[in-house]
Amino acid sequence: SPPGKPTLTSCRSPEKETFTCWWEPGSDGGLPTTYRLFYLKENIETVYECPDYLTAGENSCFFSKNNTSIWVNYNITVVATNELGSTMSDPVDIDVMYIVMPHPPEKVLVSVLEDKDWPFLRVSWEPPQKADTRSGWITLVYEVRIKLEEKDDWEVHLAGQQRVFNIFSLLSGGTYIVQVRCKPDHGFWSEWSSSTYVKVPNYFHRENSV
Amino acid sequence: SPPGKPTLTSCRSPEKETFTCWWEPGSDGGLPTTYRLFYLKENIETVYECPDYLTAGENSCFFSKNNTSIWVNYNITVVATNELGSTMSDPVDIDVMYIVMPHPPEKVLVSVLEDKDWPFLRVSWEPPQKADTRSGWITLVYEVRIKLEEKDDWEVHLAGQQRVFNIFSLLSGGTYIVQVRCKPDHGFWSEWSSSTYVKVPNYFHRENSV
Amino acid sequence: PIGDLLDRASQRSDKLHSLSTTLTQELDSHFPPIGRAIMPRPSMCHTSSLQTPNDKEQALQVSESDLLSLARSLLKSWADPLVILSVSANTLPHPAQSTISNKLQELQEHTKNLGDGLDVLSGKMGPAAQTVSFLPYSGGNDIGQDRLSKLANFHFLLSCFRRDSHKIDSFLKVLRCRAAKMQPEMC
Repeated sequence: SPPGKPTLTSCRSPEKETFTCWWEPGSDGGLPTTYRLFYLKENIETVYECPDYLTAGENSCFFSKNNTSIWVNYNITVVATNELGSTMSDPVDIDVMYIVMPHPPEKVLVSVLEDKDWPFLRVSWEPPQKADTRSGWITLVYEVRIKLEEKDDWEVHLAGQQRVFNIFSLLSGGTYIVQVRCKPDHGFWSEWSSSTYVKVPNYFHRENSV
Repeated sequence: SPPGKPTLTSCRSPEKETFTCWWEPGSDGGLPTTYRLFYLKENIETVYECPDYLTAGENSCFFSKNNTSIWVNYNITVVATNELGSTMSDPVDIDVMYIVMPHPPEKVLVSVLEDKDWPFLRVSWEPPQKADTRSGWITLVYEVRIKLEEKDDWEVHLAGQQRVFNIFSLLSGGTYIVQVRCKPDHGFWSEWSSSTYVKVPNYFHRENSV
Repeated sequence: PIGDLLDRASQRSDKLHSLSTTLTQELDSHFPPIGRAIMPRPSMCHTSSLQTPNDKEQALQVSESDLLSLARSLLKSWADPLVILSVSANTLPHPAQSTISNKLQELQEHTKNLGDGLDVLSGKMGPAAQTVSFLPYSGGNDIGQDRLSKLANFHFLLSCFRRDSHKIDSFLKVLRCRAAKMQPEMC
């Protein structure tokens, strides 16, 4: 039978400069099926085809810088074709300004410092490499989460635009896991960074402190 | 004699949308004395008078939203006048962004938790309602203080930007008072929040707890 | 200092765009799908004639005064349409009508406040920053008679504002980082 209807599942831009769309194939009707992505750009009559089916892997289309415009509507559809016919997905309208989802922050460092002999953690990180925060083209805010290794509940802290965050009130001798994520001013949260482990030294203030 | 020289003591804005200035009268020269506040706005020739002498009480001037601009400097003076003459205060230059004194943190909650059967206090709170911290622009830092009900000395902890703070090493069976305050990066500490009381259960691990 | 003013302006433009996003989400909570079909295309926004950069390379080549001039032109072009939106919000056939109406009030206040700030800023950035392109709104005061066209035209106008407020926010944030050259950690 002709192929089932494919579905455009999502489009994301990691740095407001390029973007990628992914689709879910429908049933292949038992026959070899090919997929092609077409799009219209606001106030341009031409129908364009996906410029790059490879870079982002299977069932995806990658739009490089030269193929990416901001504040311009893209109307995108995917067509599945086999010997017996073609089936179009529902069209999806996107504007890159609304689909920014950065990669996680990088170089997450956690050091144990002391303030009036109370230990605290200084967490520092860098923005994801591809995101050009220096020119201001993208503005990132960050969240830090921390939990004791053996526990399940995370404590989440909003760090604003800073790249350093101090965490106080630590369990003496505890081993903590720290992760950081980021979000553009107007967009989606990244994944959490990989875990960074840190051990807090034992500190005794009062005779029976824990 | 003509009135003594008044002094502009301070100007504060709780949320960068309104602000209030207060002054200290000088000697009144033994005669009925009136006080008027005048101000210039940067690059504007006009001399304005205080829009509202009442809202913020005696010896004060309240600048409502419509009279408050975060874009220009205010040059403010107070003039004391009686039958025999007038005396001007030294002028004060203010920028609303740098006189922010937020309202105290809200919804302060203190719960007694246990870690390996040692109790500790988990204090949590929320930023004052008006402070827009969600966007990551305004960073508030917090301080937590705690003392035993019957004692006078407070123990103060810097909590950085956290909104949760754990306090260990507690007196078995003690009743504690907890308060929280906040400060924006350019600005002044808020008042302490109202007191939250919490009773630590009796736990006898070592007989000589503090 | 200009850096300070640009920081404040970016805070306000950030808030302005976020407000327009929440407003759009309120509207979308009860928006007839058919309405989307009859809605005018984004290219028909009254500000679409203004040539603006459309990617990072283009934006980073625009001079400071031109970026500010673009931001001011876009913002000023919304003074009248926001009044029309605000008036129509009072009779909008939508379950969240009062929330939408209040949010629009807030949007107008923020737009005016940001406009004041950009006027002060342009005064400090030389004559070229003073030029403002005139982008008239010719849509008339009435956004439609029947329920569907009222909702569709309201949504269209708001979607145009949302896009323009994102442009304004992006331009000001690029300006802010250029001004912050002395404080690299700011950007």
